[in-house]
Order: sequence, then structure tokens, then C-alpha cells
Amino acid sequence: MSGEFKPSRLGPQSGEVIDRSATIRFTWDSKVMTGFAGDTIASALMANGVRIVSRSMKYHRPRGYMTADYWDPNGFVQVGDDPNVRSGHRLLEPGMTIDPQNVWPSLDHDVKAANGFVGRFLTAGFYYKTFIRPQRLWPAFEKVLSTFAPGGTVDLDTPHRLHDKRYAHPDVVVAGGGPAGMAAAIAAAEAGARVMLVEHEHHLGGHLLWGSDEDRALAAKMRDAADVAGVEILTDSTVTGRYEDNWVSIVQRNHPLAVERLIKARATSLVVAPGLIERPYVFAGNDKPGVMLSGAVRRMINMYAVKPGSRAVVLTANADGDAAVADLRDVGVEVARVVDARAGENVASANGPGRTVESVTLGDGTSIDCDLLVTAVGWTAPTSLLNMAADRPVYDATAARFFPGGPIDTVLSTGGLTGDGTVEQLVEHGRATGRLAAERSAVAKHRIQAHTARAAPVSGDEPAWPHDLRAALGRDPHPELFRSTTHGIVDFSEDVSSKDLVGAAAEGFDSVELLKRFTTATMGPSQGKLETVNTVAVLAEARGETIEEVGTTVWRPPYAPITLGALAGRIFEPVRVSSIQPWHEANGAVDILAGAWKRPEHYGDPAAEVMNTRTNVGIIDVTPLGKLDLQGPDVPKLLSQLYTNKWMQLPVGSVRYGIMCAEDGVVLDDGVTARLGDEHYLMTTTSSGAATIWEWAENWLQTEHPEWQVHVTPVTTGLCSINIAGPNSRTLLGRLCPDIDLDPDAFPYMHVRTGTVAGVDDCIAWRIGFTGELSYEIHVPSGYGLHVWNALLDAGADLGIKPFGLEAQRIMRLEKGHFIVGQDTDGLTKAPSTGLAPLIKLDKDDFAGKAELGWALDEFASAESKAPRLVAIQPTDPTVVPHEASQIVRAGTNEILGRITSSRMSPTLGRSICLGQVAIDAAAPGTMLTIVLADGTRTTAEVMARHAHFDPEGERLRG
Amino acid sequence: MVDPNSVNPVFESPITSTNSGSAGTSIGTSADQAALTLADESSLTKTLIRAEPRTKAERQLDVVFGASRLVDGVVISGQRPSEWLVIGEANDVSTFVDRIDREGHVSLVDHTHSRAMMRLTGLDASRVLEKVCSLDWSSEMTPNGAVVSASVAKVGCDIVRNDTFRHGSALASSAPTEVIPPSYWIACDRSFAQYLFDAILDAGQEFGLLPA
Amino acid sequence: MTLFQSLRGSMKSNAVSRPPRYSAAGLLVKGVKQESWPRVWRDVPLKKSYDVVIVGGGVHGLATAYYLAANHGITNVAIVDKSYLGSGGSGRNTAIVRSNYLTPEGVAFYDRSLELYNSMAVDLNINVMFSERGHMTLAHTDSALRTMHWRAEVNKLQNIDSSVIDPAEVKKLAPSLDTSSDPRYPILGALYHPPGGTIRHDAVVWGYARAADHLGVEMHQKAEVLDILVEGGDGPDGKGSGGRVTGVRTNRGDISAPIVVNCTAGWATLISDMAGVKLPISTRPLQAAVTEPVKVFLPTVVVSGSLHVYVSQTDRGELVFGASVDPFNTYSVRGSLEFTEELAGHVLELMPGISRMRLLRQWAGLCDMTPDYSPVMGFTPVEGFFCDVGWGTYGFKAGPVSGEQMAECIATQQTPKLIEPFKLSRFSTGELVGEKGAAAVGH
Amino acid sequence: MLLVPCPHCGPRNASDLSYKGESHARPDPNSATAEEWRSYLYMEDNPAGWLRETWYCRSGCRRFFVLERDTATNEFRNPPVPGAKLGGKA
Repeated sequence: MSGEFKPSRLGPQSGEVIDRSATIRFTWDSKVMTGFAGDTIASALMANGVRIVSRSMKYHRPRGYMTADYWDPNGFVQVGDDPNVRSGHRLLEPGMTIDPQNVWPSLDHDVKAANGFVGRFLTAGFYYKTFIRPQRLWPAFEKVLSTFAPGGTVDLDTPHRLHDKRYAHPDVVVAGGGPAGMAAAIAAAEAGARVMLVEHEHHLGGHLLWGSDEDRALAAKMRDAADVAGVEILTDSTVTGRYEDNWVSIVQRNHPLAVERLIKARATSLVVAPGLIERPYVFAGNDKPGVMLSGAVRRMINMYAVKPGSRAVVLTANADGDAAVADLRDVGVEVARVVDARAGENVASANGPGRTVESVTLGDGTSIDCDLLVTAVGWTAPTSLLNMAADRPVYDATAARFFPGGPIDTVLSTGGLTGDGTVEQLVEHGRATGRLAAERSAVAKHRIQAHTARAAPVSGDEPAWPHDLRAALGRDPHPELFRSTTHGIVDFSEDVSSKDLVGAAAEGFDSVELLKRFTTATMGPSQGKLETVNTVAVLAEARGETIEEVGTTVWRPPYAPITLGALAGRIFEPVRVSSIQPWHEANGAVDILAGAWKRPEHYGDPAAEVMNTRTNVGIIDVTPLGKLDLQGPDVPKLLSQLYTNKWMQLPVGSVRYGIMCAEDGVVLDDGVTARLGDEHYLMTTTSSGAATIWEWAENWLQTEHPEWQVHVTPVTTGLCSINIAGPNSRTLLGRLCPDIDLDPDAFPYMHVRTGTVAGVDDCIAWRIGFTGELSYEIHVPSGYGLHVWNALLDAGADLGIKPFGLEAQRIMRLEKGHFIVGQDTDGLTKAPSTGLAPLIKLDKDDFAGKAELGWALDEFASAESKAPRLVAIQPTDPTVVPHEASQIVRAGTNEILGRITSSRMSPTLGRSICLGQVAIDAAAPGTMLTIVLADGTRTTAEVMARHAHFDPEGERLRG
Repeated sequence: MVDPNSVNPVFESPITSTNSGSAGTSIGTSADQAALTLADESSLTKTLIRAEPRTKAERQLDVVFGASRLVDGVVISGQRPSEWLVIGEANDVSTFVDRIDREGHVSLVDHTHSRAMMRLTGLDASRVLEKVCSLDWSSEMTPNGAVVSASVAKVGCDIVRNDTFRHGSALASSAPTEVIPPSYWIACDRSFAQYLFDAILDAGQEFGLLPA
Repeated sequence: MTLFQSLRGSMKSNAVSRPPRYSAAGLLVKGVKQESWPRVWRDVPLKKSYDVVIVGGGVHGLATAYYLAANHGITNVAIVDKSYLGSGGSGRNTAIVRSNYLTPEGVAFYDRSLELYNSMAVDLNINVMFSERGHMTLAHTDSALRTMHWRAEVNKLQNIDSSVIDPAEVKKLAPSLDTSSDPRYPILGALYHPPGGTIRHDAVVWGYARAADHLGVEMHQKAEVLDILVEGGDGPDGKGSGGRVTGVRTNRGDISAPIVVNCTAGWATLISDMAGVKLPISTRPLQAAVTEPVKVFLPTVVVSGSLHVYVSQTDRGELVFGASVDPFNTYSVRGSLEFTEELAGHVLELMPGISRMRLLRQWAGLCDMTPDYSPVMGFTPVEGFFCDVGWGTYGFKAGPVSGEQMAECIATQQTPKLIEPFKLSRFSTGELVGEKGAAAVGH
Repeated sequence: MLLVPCPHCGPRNASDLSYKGESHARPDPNSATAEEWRSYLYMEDNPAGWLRETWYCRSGCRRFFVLERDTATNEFRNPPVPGAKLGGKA
């Protein structure tokens, strides 16, 4: 409509924070506009005459700036690929592309605004009551409803730009840089504390910034003083949470390099000084563009030189409202009427008929034309950080707001949150708070230093805990103003009205939490900052109770929303490699990530690698194999405790295989341990089990048998491990080992020798047979690992040496019938099921899992045993390779009898081979099994007599 | 064919690439302080000594958990209760270790190949560490000589702060007015070394950290 | 007279007239007349005695009460809760439902639950907004993929729609996922379960409460159980094994009842301790978080076991996230920063494009973890004291079937076949449930 | 982030440690009945209050130790003497 008021830029104001010499061009809703450096998007838009910024979530009602700060529920915009940007807070930048959200097809003509007409039917919780029948239509309804989702748009190609993190250990963190917060920071720093002062806004000063010239002078002076005192000042940064033991999260948005930085501060003391958040008033039409809170009007005029209206009505219940009246008059806005709530005056409605405010109806029925309605009806105390420290706020009816509950030793509060006063009183309270925080930090620090081994020594006794002797701030009386005689919006971001709340309470959702859940009030992006107290007040009114009786909701972290980018920060994903990895990468290895290890899966053709190893000789880098150096007289006792078999008599120079079980009898790990010397052993574990088994061993030594003298030291990557396998392996190793006698009689299977390999001293070599071939596993000091690897390749060139990867090793071990813990066993597989019952020695005094394994062996031996059996399986059709996890069923039924745990095509045998777990009645050799393949068809397979498909007698490996 | 046994093995560091992926874009650090460096010292000899309380070895080592000292050219680091790492040049370490009394439950493990080692030095060194490790690096909590084990960029590390001494000798004392920059030895499992080196360089980018 | 007969004897007397049905037409009428709806459940004084007292007013307790009344005619039932209905796990979970479990017994059980969820809107006359949007469990390693195959094969044999799909199919279903081979944890495939989805958890609570109320069940909020009255047991005060329950002591006085059912989560140990029954339970918080709304882009539920994260987008446009339980036992539900950091890191590995979305709120609920990732249901060594506890992180999914089976167990005094594997005695016989075989993140 | 008072290292972030759960004495595997053994394996006190529990200082000193913590407030008390025997049969 024509003649509608448009906000505009005023002449220079003494407190303005904009730089008129720096013009910034930007687009809004595809229109090119200009603003100044220092403008927020909101102030720039208003200076360009924009009144309608968004459409409301449910009814798509036009909305304009109400608080014009971070918390403004109407000020969400899309900035490029950044959705839901708080335009009341985000600074204008050159070239910004800013668009309205939640509009269709456009901000001015929103078709979904039709929702508004049927608003009386779309009461809170209406979804629950409809679309019930016919049920099959709900998915279609759901599809339509989801197109109504509010908010901006995610560009799925958004890059994860540089986000950073940092830890900090300040003595004192002050959350809030208003007069009290600044005073607290200065006083604490002057008392010797390391202080971080964190201000959500772009400038320190809080409400001083939109006050008088003297206020601003004080703010500037304190800012300088904080600098001089060595306070680390973080503006445009928010303390988003206070977690266990004062673990404080701070999001810094103005870091010079990173988009955002998350600071994790272990604050010895936290001072909470966020000030107060002005509360909207509930009345008909309270969400019309042109209804603003007093603080918003004052910031716009004083800080951004924006004229918010031409003819105003001001509802005031306090000095801030009165100051808004003065500010408006100063810049030439006609104040048509001051409605003084302290004198019982009231506003009943803000009226259209257009999209913005055109008149106001007062409580007495008077109607006044205006284009701006300013309300100043009191505050919400943002006690979030205190809530997170388990504080429960208490309502004070006289002051018409909540206050912090009880005192907390390491979390102090100051400023408007705790009471009212002159600027001088607030500053004094802040100073006292800062001093107390610093004193308490000093005590806590003394204690921590005294109890931390590495810390610098502290002298003297711990000082006494300083008591809180601060004089409390006063509390100014304030009328209780929540809802007028009419109904209006309570939660602006969720479009929930007071009428919805009353209706929901009548339906039985009459506790704050149920009401919240049913109506979604306080659940939207503003998270209750503006609407919690009004929600509680409306419920109290509906129930005929007081606000104290109704209570309030708990504010959950974060205090202000945090981007996922900031929370993620730099992503640390450690990767481990062996010393030979550079060779693998240069020689065509295809890597696989196994845990944190990056290692070759194959070098192009795993089947050929198998054949070469079986025919000539192959080498594989098995460095990730867990290795533990064990020393001490009681190593055999430890081994006996960890493994199920016997270890007391292992001769020097021998290697033995064992399995380890947890106390419930479930297989934990397996591997070999060698006795290198009298009191010196080397244990190997699976790669994935290395850390677990080390901890498991320490656990037994430290908690159960501290009297045993054993030192366990992980040496996994200190030793580069290479397995040399194949018929030519002895010949090959012989060329490089001048001082080890490799004759099979001198160095038989399952024995260990130490010596020189390729000129490298202190190498360990043992004979084991995971692949089923004659093989030597050598462990060389890692700094020479690559050297030895290259030496092997050189020396074996004429012997047909080729490297092989993990896949070839897996095939060979399956041919040989060796199981892999965690693949062929699972979280319930007890040791007898693996077929290694003979390795369980119940005649030992004790070992991990002994009790359960005793019962498990009995169970296993019984005819009704339910324990699965690990068996070798060969499909009838040798070309069929059932995929791992294929189910084994009783023929003609869906009854599961077991599953295939490992399966491969064997290049050596030219047929498919498997290991599987099956029930007792399917485990007998020769049993024909039915296997369900991936496509649902069934095939048959035979249970083999022995686990080894290849060389069951072990002639090759013992050779 | 070359006789492989005649080739003299040369120690290879796990840190094979010391190129900073990104140029050090320094902020808030003046150019004259920009000597913030990360050096690979993996080839140093490291011997782990474990000795039970009240052994002679414990008295010979004479360093409590959390502390370190320089003696006979080697740094003895009390890195865990009843556990020391002796760091230095090969000859110094073996001379020192040979003197350790083995009576009682005392054991030695050569950690030279197990642990990679890097040295971070500079006035902003603690600010770099603060980005990758959650410990308090202030001089009250981690003074010169302090030893601590912690996760650095998600890798378990043993760290020795030795601003004023190195293996071999104490540093020549500089002019008394000059600030001695903090210096940290960071030891990690060899297999993580390249990853960790890169991660620390990356974290130090904003302070102008450069590989040495 | 057996307990069963005496319970049956109590039926009918509490029948309550049915309130107006929820429907679009009803909504229209109320809108025109500007009337409000009647209360969802009555607010009645607590009586001195009931046939059954159910401790815990969450989905499990409410469903048990509803099925006792609806299927067995046992209506003289009180639900007591120390807070408001649905204040515990029922209102804190991430509202995901599925039935693609690993073991045949798990599959059968959860499939029945899904069936009940499917017909719930009509059965209870409330739109629970069941969104059958499909459920994807991503595999990032060979071994995870093997487990996915295992689950899929077991599922298929029981006619559950469940299969392993390749990265291209994953990308088609959820274009926001990075299915390239670049990430540290590349997506190698996924277990896809089309019948899985999300549901409005509060609506389930209110639906059962409203329906149970219609049948005469009483809901008592802010009624805290202080003790369970037991006599004849071998423990102190006659509690424990061999005893029988006689009632409960609440902050509003004693209630006598021959049957007391522990349907709590988070406090299961504390309630069972009152009867002298020891449980294999550790209480740990499970945290969850929600972002601000953005336009809908994620059509399915996505779970990654390796990255310990699950995510879905509500019709309102918020992403709802969960993770695995906290690393140590605690009854504190304050939540942690590290949870949100890890969550964000993992989510961005899966969906790198959403780094500008903002986390709006985080919260935690208490989970009662058992050694085999399966619940404890049915009889206890104290006669008349029943347990439906130990629900770990999967209690919500099982709400309806648990209520149905617990009601049958109580009414018939027999353990129904579906919950036979979950009996408490398995922890002395060692017959643990096989979900332990693969469970990491069980969502 | 919870701070755990490691008796050797001083206060450390909980993420530096592994939580090992309630500290129960291990029965003699040779004489324990199945019920006793499984009670040791599976049953928990799980109090909402003071709990004796085992921690392992994984990133720091690598010692196991028992602490007492209030599971309702996460407050610790009675930091133990370093080197004392933990849990176990004694």
C-alpha cells in the first residue's frame, strides 16, 4: 500500500558504530542496496527502508524486526550458502547476497500466508488429531507438510572451510562484556588472574553503548583498562556452554584465519554476566512489523543511526522505555502517546489492516494511529550458563523476573542477571565479583599444582577458601506484564499464541514440560530467550497458579546455536604406517585401512600373489601385528594367566601359539609368544587387538597380581615385521643371515632365533605357519625396515620373490583353515567352538576365563550342546563362492543352523572354500549343508573333516 | 648380485616429508620472533628403563615421575611411575645405560625405533600445543623440565619441556635479558610420526611455524 | 482363585465413556465453535489399592497398562511416575523404529513392535506421524559390511525387507552423503531397511495414555515411588528372592497391590533394589541433539556404527542426531561438549556440505545398559514383581510389543514366547542373547 | 568434560582415561559356583550415589586405580594412595 512508512538512515549520531566513509554494496532479495561498514544486516536493511524481513513459520505472517539483535526471531535470512543467519547480529560485508527465507513464491506475496486464514483450525497439536484415516494417505500428507519446513536452504556443495579449535586454561572466564562483566574482568586481572572476557556482540559495553555519551565514555575507558590489565578480549564470541568442572565452550566468530574457532577453556572460575534480555509483550497483533522492543529502537537510533518510525506509541513500564521515548523524540519521531504501564495503562492490540502497524488500541479502547509501537515491559534473565551448573532460577514477583538460585563455588554471576542498580553500582558489584573469582581461582590453582606431578612446586599451605562477602545488588520493583487482555503470539519462531497455550493446558498438557512438547513453544531457534517467561506466565494464568508454582523450564546448552563446522573444527584422524609404506606406495599397492593402519591389501592380483608364494617365495609386511616385549621373572605366570594353555615350561628359543579369552570365556585374541631369553619374551597379538591386550595384561598385573615382576612394553612399531613364506624362503633368508643356522634341525618349526639380517643387528626370526608354507617371520628394528625389505627383494630376485598383500594372506590362511578372531568368531564365541578345546588347560590353577571355560567344555561335550562349531566347508559346486555371512539353514526350511564366516575362491585348490559356524547337528564331517546365497537361491556344501583345506598334515610348513 | 650383507644399513626416520603443506601465514607474531620451528629428532637413541621402587637403579636415575634432568650428556625423563626414558646420542646413552645397576626387577628396552621424536621450539610453541593438546602449557603447570604424557592431535605422546637444556649439554646461557623460548620434545609411536608432524605444522600455521 | 482369575474379576467396572474422536471433522467443529478439547487423560485421586501398579509413565509403562486393559480386561491399574508422562527416555529418544536386528529372536520381537506402530494411529486414534522413510546403516569397513550382510541374511529369512546396497544406491537414497572414496571412513555399502523410519515419540506416549485412560487406567504424575513393599523374602526386611510383593510406598502414601511392574529406564536398578532384586544393569546417559530447521534434504534415516552417529531430518526440517552412550556410568543428564564435537565431526565426514547448519539444542537421557544389549523382561525372584527394564538405547522401538507381551505375561502368569530370551535368569545360566555378537550402535 | 583426579598425574580430562566400571572382587575360579561367577561378571550395584570404580589412565601414567565418585553429581572423593592394591582378592 502506498504511503506506508519506511525506516531510513538518520544523520550522524554521537554513539554510532558505523563508518560512513566505507560504503558496502549488497543485495537483498535480488535488489542492490548499500550500507556502511559496522552495519549489521538488520540495520542496513532498515536504513534501506525494509520493514518486512521474513514470514512466520506456520501461518506465514509478515514479520519485521522486533529485537533487531541476535535473538530476533523474525530476522533469519539466507546469506549465500549460509542458512538461518541472524541478521540482527551478522555484520554487513561487501558483496553479500542476502535473501529472505521461508517465503513462497516471494516475501511480498506469500501464498502460504493462506495458512493464516485457517489459523483457528490449526491450533497447537492439530497434526496429532488429523490425518489418522485413511492411514495410507498419511505418507502423502507428510510429503506435503515437509515442504512447509521453515528455515533456509543448505547448499550440499558447501565446503568445510577452515574451522579451528584451541584449548585454554584461564583462571577466570567472564561471559558478558557489559559494565559489570568488564569490571569483573579488570578486577580479576589486576588481582593476578589470567582472564578471558567474552562478549557476544561486536563491541564491549553492553547497554552503555546505546545509553548516554557519558555511558559510552565509561565503556571506552573500561575497554582500555581491560587491555592494559592483560585481559584476553574476545568480541563477537559467545560462551555457549558450561559443562562438567567448568569446561567452558566459547565460539569465536571473528578469528582472522578461521571461519570460526571453538575455544575449550578449563576455567578455574566462571563469571556469568550476560545482562538481561528484553521480553516481548503478548497482545493481539504483537507480531506485526512495526512492533519493536525498546532496546531495539534505542540500538537502531544510537548505534546505527536508523529511524525506526515516524509516529510512535510507547508502552513503558520502566526507565528503558522512558529512555526510548526520549531517544525517539531526539531524532524527530513523533511520540503520539506514552502508555505508562506503571500507571495501569495498557495496550490491547496493534492493528492493520495492512501488513504493518497502522494503529494501536489501548486498554481503555482508545485507538491511536501510528507506524511504530514500542514496548518496554521487563526482562528475561538468561540464566542458561547457571542452569548448566545445576542452578535453578527463582522467580521474584516484585521485580517480575527470575534470578539465579543458590550460590555455586566456581560459577559467580554479576550485572543485571543478579539485580538492578546504577552503572556505578553494577561496576562495583562486577569488581567485587572479579576479585572473588580471582581469589578462588588462586586457591583452586594451588590445589591443582600441589597434586600434579609435573607442575612447578607451590609453597605453603593451601589458602583458605574465600567466602562470598559481596554486597548484593538491589531489585527494582517492576509491574508483572506478560499478556494483555487479548491473545497474541508468545513464541514468534514457532508461531505459538497464548490461545494455543491456554487450549493445550485445558486438554491436560498443563505442566510446563508437557505444554512445551505439545505446542512446541520455546523449542524453536530462539530456544526460549524471548518466550519462556511468557509461556510460564500464560500457563500460570490458565491454571490459576503463580509463576513460582508453575516453575520454569531448564535451559539446555548451547546458549546460542553453534555451526557444525565450528564444533567439528579440524578433524584429526591419525593414520599409522609401517616403515615400508613408501615402498608399497611406489610399487602399486592398493591400500586398505585396518583400524588406524594403512597397509597394502594387494599389489594388483592377489590370486597370483598366492600362487607365487606357494610356488616360489613371497614377502608381506606384517608390521601392524601387535608386539609386546615382556621381561621379568614372572612372565610365565602372566602368560599362563592370559592364555588358556600352558606356559611355565616354554624353553628359550621356542615359540608357542595360544588363545586368550575374556572372563566370560569368549575368545579375545590369539597369537604366538616367543621366549628370547631367560626372562625375556616377545608376544604377538592380532593387529586390532594390540592395544586391548596390552591393557588387559596391565590390568592383571596392576590390579590382580601386583606381586608379579613383569614389565610389559609395546614394541609394535619399534619392530618392522616381515613374513617370508614359500618353498624358497629358507634359501632366501640364508643369503641374508650369516649368523643364524637355518638348518631345519637347528631351527625347527615354532622356534625363534636372534641375529643379523642384511647387516642389521638385533633381529628376531621365528618359524610359524599362518600361510601354511615354510615361513620365517622376521622382526627388525624399524629404522632399518625398509632396508631389509629391499635387501630381501634384491636377494630373492632369482628365487621368484614377490610381495603379497593382506588379501593373499587371508586366502592362504583360509586354505590352511586358520580362523581370524573377530571374523570367524564373534562376541559370543567361547573357546571350545573354535575347535581348539585341547588348548584349554583346566588343570592350571587360574587363567582368564577359566571358570566359564570349564562349564563351556562340559556344555560343548553334551549331546544337546547349543554352542556353535567352527568347521571347514566346501560348496558342492566348486565355482560357487558364498559371500561371507551367508546363512546356513535346515534344508527346505528357514531355520538357521549357522553361517559362513570366511569364504574365498582358492587359487591353490581351484575351488571355493569356507569356514563357518554351525550347530551341533550340522557339524559332523560329511554333513551336507544348505546355504542361502545372496540372490536367495540355495546351494549345498559339505562339512569337511579338518579345518585345513590344504596340506592338512602340515608337511609344507614344517619342512 | 650385490651382497646385501655388505650394504651398511642407514637409519631411516619415519618423517620422510618435512614440507609444510601450507605456507606459514603468521598472525600476531612479529617477524623477529618468527623462529618457531619443528624439527625431526627421531634418530636420537632412546632407552626405556623400568625399575621397581627401592632398586639401586631407581636411585641412580634419581628423577621423579613428571620431571627430567640432564646428566652425562643424556636427558633422563621420568615419563611414568617407575619408568624412565633416557635420550641422547648413541654413545652417551649406552655409556649411561651400561652403568645402571640391574639388581632387582629392572628392565631395558631400546625405544630408538619405537618412538619418533620431534622438537617444537619458539615463543609461541605453547600456543601451538594448546591447539592440539588439552593440557595446561603454562609455566606453572608445565615448567621447564616437566614431563607429561598426553594425547596430541589424537596420538598418544610423551612430552619433555626442556627450554634450557638438550641432550649433550645445557644450552649456552644467553644474555640475561633475552627471553628463552619454550622448547618441547614430543615423542610418539613411530607409525604415527608423519601424521603428527603434519598435524603440528598445520596447527602452527597461524603462528608461522616452519619445519626446521 | 489364581491371581489370573482374580485379575479377570476386576475387569469392566472402570469403563469410561469415550471422549470425542480425533479427526479433521472434529477439528473443524471445534474450530468453528472455538471450543477446546477435553482432557487427554483424567486427573483422579490416588486410591489405596490397585490390582496392578506400574512404576514409570513412559511408553513401556503406558503400553503395558493399555494392553492389560484392552487385551486382558484388567483395568484396575495405576501408573505412577515421579515426573510427568513421557519425561524420561520416551521423550528424549530420537524416535527411530526398525526391525532389522541380528538374531532371529530380536527380529521377531521388533517386527511385532513395528507392526503395532504401523497400526497405532488407527488403534489409538491419534496421528503418531509414523514416517516409513527407510533406514540405512552405513558400513565403512569390510568387517562392518560383513555384519550388514549377516543382518540382511537373517532378516530375509524372516521375511524382513532388508538388504545390503552399494554406494551408488546409497547416494541415490541420500544425495547429501559423500559416497566417494575420499573420506577417512568411506561408505562401502549400507544395510537398507525400507520399513524403518521415525515416529513422533510424544504422540505415542499421549496416545497410549489417552487410550488407557478411556479403558479406566489411572495416570498419576508426580507420584514418586519411595519403596516397594515385599514380604517373605530371604533378604533384609523380607525383600528379595522368595518374597512376594504387597504394594508400593509413594510420596502420596502406600498403595497395596499384588502386582508391581518396574517399567522405568534410568532408574531400573534403584526401583528393583527396593524389591531386593539385583540387575545386570549399568546406567549411562545417551545424548542427542537437534539443529535449526532448514529445507528438507535428507529423506531417510542414516546410521553409521563406525562413526557412532545416527541422523534423520524431521518434517519440520531439523536434523536430529544421536550417538553412542557416554563412556562412564552416571545418573547426571547434563550433557557434554565432547559429544557435540565428535558428533559434528562425524556428521561432516558423512555429509560435508552441512557445516553451516547450527546445532540448536542438546540433551541426554538415561539408558540402562545390559551385558548383551538386550532387555530384562518378565518374572523376577520376587513373586508379583515384574521387570521390563534394561532397554539400553532401543527402548522406544520396542515400546508397543513390550507392553503387549508384559501385559500377557502378567495376565496369564506365563512368559510369552517372544520375551522368553529376555528373562532375568539368563544371567545366571549364561545364555546371553546374541545381539551382543555385533551390536555397537544399535539404532 | 569431567576432570578425573588421577592419583599420579593430577586432574585429567576423562577422555584421557578408560572407564573400567564397578570394582568387584574376583571370585576364585576354582571354587565359585556358576551363579557366583556370573554375578561377578554381570551384576552391578549401579547406585545413584557413591560408587567405587576402576579407571585406567590411558593417555597419562597408564596406571589402574580405584576412585570413589558420586554418580548423581560426578563428584570424586578419597583419592587413593598411589600404588595401593586395587580391587582384587585381598
